[in-house]
Amino acid sequence: MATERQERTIQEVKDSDPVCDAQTGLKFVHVEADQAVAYITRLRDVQGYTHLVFFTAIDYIEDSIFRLTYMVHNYASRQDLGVQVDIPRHGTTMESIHHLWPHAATYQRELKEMFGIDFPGSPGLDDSFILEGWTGIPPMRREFDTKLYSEQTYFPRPGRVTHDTTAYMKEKLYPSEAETW
Amino acid sequence: MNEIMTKAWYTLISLFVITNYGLLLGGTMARVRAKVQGRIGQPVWQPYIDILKNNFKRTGIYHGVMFYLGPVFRLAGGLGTYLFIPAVYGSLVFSNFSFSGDLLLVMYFIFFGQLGMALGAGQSGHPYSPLGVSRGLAQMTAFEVPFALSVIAIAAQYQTLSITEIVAAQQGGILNWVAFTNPLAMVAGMISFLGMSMGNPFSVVIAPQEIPIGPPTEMQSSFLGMLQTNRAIFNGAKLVLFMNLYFGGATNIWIMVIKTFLIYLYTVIVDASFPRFRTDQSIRFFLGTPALIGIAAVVLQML
Amino acid sequence: MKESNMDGLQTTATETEQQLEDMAKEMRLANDGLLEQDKGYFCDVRPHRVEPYKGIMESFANWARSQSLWILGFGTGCGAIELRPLMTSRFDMYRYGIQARPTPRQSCVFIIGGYASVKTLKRIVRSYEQMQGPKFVLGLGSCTVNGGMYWDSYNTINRIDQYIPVDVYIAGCMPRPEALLGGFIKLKQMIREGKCEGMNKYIDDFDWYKANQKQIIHDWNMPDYNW
Amino acid sequence: MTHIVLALGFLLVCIGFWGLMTRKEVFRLIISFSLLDTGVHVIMVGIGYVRTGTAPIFDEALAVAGAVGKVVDPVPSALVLTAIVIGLAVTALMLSFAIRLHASRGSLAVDDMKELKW
Amino acid sequence: MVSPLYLIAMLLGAAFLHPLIQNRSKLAGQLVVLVVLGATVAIPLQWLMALDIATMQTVVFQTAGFTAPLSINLQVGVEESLFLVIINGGALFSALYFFRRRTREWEGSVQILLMTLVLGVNGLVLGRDLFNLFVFMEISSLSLYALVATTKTANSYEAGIKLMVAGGIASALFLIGVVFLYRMTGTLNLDDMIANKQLLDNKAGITALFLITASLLIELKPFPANGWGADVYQAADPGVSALTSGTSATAIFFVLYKITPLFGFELLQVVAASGGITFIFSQLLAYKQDSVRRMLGYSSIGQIGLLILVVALGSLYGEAFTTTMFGGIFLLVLLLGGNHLFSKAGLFWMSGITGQHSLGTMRQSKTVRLGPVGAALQGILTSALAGFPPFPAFWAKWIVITALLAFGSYWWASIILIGSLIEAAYLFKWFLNAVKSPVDPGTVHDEVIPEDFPEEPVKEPMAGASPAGIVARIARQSSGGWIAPFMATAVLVACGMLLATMFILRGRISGYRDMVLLLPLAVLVLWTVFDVIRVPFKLQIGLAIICSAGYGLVFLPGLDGIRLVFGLIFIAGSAVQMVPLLNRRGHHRGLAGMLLALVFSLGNLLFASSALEFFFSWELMTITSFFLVVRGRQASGAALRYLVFSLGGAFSILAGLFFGSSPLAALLLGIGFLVKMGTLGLHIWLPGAYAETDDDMSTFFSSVTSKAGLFMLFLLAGLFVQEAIPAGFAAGTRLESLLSGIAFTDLLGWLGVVTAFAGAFLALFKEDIKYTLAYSSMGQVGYMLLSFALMSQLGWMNSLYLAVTHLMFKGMLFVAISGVVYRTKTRLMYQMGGLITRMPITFFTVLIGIIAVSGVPPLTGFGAKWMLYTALIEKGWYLQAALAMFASGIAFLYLFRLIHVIFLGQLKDEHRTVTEAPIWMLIPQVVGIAGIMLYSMYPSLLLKPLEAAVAPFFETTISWDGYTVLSTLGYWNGTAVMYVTMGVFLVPLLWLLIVQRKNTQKVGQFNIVYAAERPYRPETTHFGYNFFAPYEKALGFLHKPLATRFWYRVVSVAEVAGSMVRKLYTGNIQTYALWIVIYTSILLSILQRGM
Repeated sequence: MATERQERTIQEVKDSDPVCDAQTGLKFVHVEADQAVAYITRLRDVQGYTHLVFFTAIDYIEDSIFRLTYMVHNYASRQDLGVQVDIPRHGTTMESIHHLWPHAATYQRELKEMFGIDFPGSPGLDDSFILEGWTGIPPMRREFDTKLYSEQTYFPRPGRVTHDTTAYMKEKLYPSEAETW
Repeated sequence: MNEIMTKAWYTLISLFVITNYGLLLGGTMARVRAKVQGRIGQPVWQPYIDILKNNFKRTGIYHGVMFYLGPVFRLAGGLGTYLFIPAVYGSLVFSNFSFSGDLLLVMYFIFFGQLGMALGAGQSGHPYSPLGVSRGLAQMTAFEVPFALSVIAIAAQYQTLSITEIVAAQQGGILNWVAFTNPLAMVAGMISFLGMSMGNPFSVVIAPQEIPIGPPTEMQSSFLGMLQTNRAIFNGAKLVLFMNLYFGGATNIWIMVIKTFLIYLYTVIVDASFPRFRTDQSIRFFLGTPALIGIAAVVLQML
Repeated sequence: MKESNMDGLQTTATETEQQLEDMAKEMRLANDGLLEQDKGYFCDVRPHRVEPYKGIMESFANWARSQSLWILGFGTGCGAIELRPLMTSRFDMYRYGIQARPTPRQSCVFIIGGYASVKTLKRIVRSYEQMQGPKFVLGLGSCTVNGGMYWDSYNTINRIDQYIPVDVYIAGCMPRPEALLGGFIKLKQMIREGKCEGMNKYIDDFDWYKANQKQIIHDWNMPDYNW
Repeated sequence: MTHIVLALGFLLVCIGFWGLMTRKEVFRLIISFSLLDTGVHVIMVGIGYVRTGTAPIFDEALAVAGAVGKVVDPVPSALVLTAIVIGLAVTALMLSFAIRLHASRGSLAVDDMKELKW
Repeated sequence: MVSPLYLIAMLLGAAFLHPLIQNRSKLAGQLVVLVVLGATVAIPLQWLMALDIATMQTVVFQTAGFTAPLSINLQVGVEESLFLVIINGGALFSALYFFRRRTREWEGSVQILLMTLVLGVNGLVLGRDLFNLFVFMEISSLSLYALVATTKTANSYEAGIKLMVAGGIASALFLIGVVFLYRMTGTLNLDDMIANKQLLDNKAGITALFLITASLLIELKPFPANGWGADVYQAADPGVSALTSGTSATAIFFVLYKITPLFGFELLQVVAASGGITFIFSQLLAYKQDSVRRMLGYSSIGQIGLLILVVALGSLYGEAFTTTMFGGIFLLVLLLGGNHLFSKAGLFWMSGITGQHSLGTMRQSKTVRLGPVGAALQGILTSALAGFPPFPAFWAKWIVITALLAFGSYWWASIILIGSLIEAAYLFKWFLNAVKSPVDPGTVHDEVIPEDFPEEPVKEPMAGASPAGIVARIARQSSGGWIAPFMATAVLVACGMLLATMFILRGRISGYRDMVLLLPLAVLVLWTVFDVIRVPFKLQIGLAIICSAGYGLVFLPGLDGIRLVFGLIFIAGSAVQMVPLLNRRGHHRGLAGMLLALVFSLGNLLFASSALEFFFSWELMTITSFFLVVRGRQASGAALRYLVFSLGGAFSILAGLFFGSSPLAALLLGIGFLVKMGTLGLHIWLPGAYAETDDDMSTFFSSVTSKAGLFMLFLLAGLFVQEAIPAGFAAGTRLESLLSGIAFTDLLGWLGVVTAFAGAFLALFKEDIKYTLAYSSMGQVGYMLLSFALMSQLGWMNSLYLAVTHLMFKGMLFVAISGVVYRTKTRLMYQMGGLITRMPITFFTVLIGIIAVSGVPPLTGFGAKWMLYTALIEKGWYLQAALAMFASGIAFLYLFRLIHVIFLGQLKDEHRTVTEAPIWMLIPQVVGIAGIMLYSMYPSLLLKPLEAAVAPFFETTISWDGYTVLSTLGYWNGTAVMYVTMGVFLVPLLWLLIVQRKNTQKVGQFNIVYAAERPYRPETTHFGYNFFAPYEKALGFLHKPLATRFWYRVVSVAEVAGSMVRKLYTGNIQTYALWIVIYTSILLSILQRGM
């Protein structure tokens, strides 16, 4: 049950036009974290956005936030709507929406493993998703140095060289045609 | 004593012939199937190599006594089934042990190998093995119905259950074959033969994708080699049986080869042309039209 | 006199028993990755080296092995898509005696089809160990050689030969089926020459391989050797 | 006379039955029952009555021989006496039961006596 | 002879003096009552000694110095004496019941009332004066009214008033009737009236007589005018109910019996009809009852109705009844009445002792569980009431049915049989409810998967076996009123034994062979003594094994042919099957005796030389086996089904025995035997009974008892070859040509093969292992029936061959499985798995067993298949042959499932420590394996004797060539097959051993290829549940429990009838009175129309 304040916010959000992404044509709404679930519930039950397309997170380490995006879809109006929620990077906890869409639990499990975002109450949250027995910092957080980790862990075969693609093509593969470019 | 030694030699010869024939037949049919699909296909002797390789495996595992004995049971079932069928009519060498029992014995001895294999597969503890066994047995009981009806019709027709006598009654021309004197019985029997050879559309038993080849999932090395040997022998035995029952038997080994080859070809053609039934569908299928045809054959004999 | 003789015999007997016990202990695997109550479910015997036959017998056996290569139908990565064309009439692998089998028990060739994640590696190791020897491994694609284009991922194995012995590598991203067939022909040749003793190598360096595997597979949860 | 007595008796019996069937209280049932009983007694007396007969006392006026036709049969009277006694006993017992019933259940209505059924 | 006046005077005096004595000492007062009542039993006994029983002598006692018409006379004859003995005996036991109960009901007034009641009752029996009878009737009624109220509850007063109103109306009718009779006959003396019967042969006379009869009938509570009676039974103290039902009603019934000579034809018919209707409707009503006492009340009413029916019919068809035994109709009345009196009184007392009021539905039981003694008593009393041998009602029932059928009175016979069946059903339902274990759901969980049963608490060890301990125990148990039902039981048992001896021997004792039929009874007595003196259970079973072996050695050599084959099955088979029981710990009261009695009654079927002897043994077998089934932990529902079906079958047999060799006889007898065999449609008792019995006894039912029906079919085979449709049926129509020529054997053949199919098919989907085996047994019996129905040499040989081999392999399987269940503590197959490593011998047994059952060569089962199909094809039964083959294929499925799901696959954690079955369970298995191996190796060892056994019946169609048996169609050489099989088995085995001699590693149970994963739990890795799901999907529609549904419909018809009828009893006193009036009027109008 949404509180009065939440109701008001939802009303405001509803009245205001969602931001339309010029490139993709997708519409996005920005919601405060504590009102997000109530708003999504309303979207699902009242506005007809009955399908959770995906649920993901982006690490904005510069702003010290994770931006969660709930992508919902309305079959009747064939309308996608992205609900964006910013949560702080530290002590990250978000309200679970597995009660709205059971499959959301899987997304939340993935977010827990990859970003360390906690969703209290979500079923099977701590089961390993891809990384079995991972103990370090979650690998999708941008402070995790994946190259360093790989080099330390996976016996890199010596002799690997990384080339600049354009230069390499010019020099090695098509030297005769290089001038024509 | 001398008689027994002679019989032993004859038996060995007979088994040698049927084993090699079965293996070559398998290789040939794989080749035929490849040609149908526009491929070159494996060499004709590929079955020999596969058996050799499996027996040359350096390691093996087993899950228990019944797992160990399962392939033995299976091979014994194949050998026994063959040995109770007279392979070539009038031949001393290929009469085998057909004096110890009639058609009923052969029909029930088929179960011997099935049971042993099922037990071996069961002890592996792999869930897919009994799943395959369940499918296989369920399908087997179903295709036994038209086959049984067909056999009863033949027994009623000739008033005998002895295979030798059934073959004897079919001598003297192609029109004396059961296939022509009792076509309904033949149709019912040949449909159930499709189920017995477990090709498409009745191949769900070994379904390689869902339940890795069913009962022998855990079988490897020499165990698997033994099963492959059995497949050749048992295949031969079944072909010989159906040849004897419906197509006038064989008076010499070449006729046997030709007839069994054609019968086998028929199953391969069906195999290559159909998709697969689910188990319950094949049960319903066998208890439907083929069973009705069999009943018609039997009822014709009763009139 | 008699008594002392008896004593001597007894000591020998106990000593022999002691030795046997020690040997048996040595032959057992620790299986530390398993929960205590699960240990009874798994065989803990240490695999041992099996010597090839001598002389022409081994040559004959190797010829048979090379003519009957059964692939384990386990596509570990994107490269597995290149296995399918092999069965078609265009490439027709059957003519080389190559078939696909759905169970590791009956297979002798393991194709590591493309890049392997840590999670997949665990399954690769398990399947490899469940195959009966002699068994051969084909590394398909660059990712099995050096990690390929994902080499710096947190999750990609760079060199598969650190974890299981590989007989033949087929480089490329992706290699075409023709390359795959070439690899097979190379493998056959090596088998006939008796060079494919990967299984014995694995057993000889068992502890090294295990250490490598355990270094990255944190959630071990299986016996040390999957019989 | 006999017929009148008999008719009266049957009337009483009928009243008794009617009471038994229609009254809704245990006491009235008992009264009806008494009526019924009395009716039966009257019938018995009526049957045994001989119009011109005399009392069955053997004395000079009544010789033993041939007495049968002249005396009123004494047996029905004897029966009635016994029956009245027994009827009295039954009525008394009924009344005592009724009292006890009222004491324990607080009601004498017939419709309340339905604890036991089916 | 003691004058009967003393009897009355004594009772009267004691009743008057009692308060005085009671004031002095309570104990003395009670003792006086006991002494006086004892004397009332002793005096008639003295009369009996003085009287000449054979001529039914009577002595008339005059009173007041006058002769009969003028004064009251009392008649003492054999009839009166015997009735007084039982009636007063019942009263004495009642006194004992009150005495030992020490409840507040047992006050001085009650004692006095008891004596006055007995006084009235004695007068009723002895008096010959109609008015005198009225007085005595009123005395006893008044005492009874007062006794009913002794509970001092509102309900009892209510019941008392109802009773009094009804009694008042009845006495009014009686009085009017008496007066009219007197008016017409001029006498009140019964003897004079009977002498001047012609005076009453007019409308008025009959009406007057009718009034008296109606009054008596109303006192005896006829349907529907009997609502108050049931209320009384429900409200009164059980002791009083026992008196009402036993003492009082029996005496009033005796009055009715006394005046029957006055009745004309019409009146007798009316009385008979009333009795019959009362009987059948009371049983229906009782069936629907929830209150135990009301149920018993209805049962009493019904039994009295039966008595009335029997008396009326006896007078109607006098000559048919008198031919049977001495005493004619009286004997019947005595047997029925006495049996009812003691058993019903006993049951009332039991209900009082246990304090059980509500039956509850079987599902939600709220019962007081009876101890062993109580269970035994209630079991015996219930059996006696239901008319099982050797109790008096059994013999009475036999005589009645015999006479009725001889007279052609089929309707009455069927009413009596159906009523008895319903009665047995509800009585045993109560019994089961009282004895069942707390974990018993009370239903047959055939279609649902049962919960795992919890461990039952271990019973505490009982006191030692010292004589003092025994005395102390008996004393302890006899307190609280146990003594009364115990005495009643003792009387019934003694009478039963006596009657059995009398009827079975019939005066001839020409050697020990005649005694053989009585052996089961002797065994029951002897082993009961063993139980009392605490002979250890193992010793008891050991003795039983020795005894059955001895029985076999002594009696079987006298037999030949088919009887010998079945004798060996029954006796030798049983002796071996008893061995697993030696494994039991603790004491199991009555088990060994019942088992041995069952074995002997089975054996006695072989020796029965007359219909009665046969039926005696058959019923004995039914009841003993029922008591064995009851012992199962959750068996109550199954036991009830078993009992009802067995009893129904037995009644069908009883009826069929009297139709000579007509098709009807074949039909009725056939149904009876088929019930025992459990063929399709009549099988619904079978799975539950086989499965829910204790695990180590299921084998007994499946492998031994089920053959009894088959044996009887063989014995009476001549009946079944006749045409099933009598000539002239549907004559002239097209139907006739279709139906003519269908013999019973054709029907039996189809029934057999369909049963075989259904048994196999139903076994396929059962998760409960014992249900699987039970259905499997059903299927196997179907094969036997099919082979029998072939009526050819090969067919019969096969039937016998199957019977023998089925004994071996099914016995083995059941014993092996009982070992598994014993160790794993579960019956659900999918909860087992992988037990081969823990129980290798059992596994081997099961392996041999399933190979043998499924008919896979080279073991014995194939012989049966070979003979079956050969015989079928010879006979031309092609379609049956095909269906049989399908059935055998399906049998292979469930057998594989059996061995796989239990022994192969994944071993469960909780079974990791399971050990091999106990040695006693292994012995029969080893014996079975040895037998199967022997007969597999040399089938001729079995086939040749069977050939000889069948030889007298058919021309031979098979011949022998060495070890090869040749039929007209084919041949089979079991020995050669065995050798070839061994050869082809050994060669690959040797090859494998050589190739795989090293480097082959035995691995653990989770070392499987699991799609590159690993299994985590054995439970989720073991494929066992719903094993043949595709079959269910394809043919599941055949799997519906149609037969069960049909029988439930039949039962629900009875239930609906019962619940509709019981709406009559509104509880309103005026309705009751109205019913009395209506009842009387209807009877009167029927009577008038009849005249």
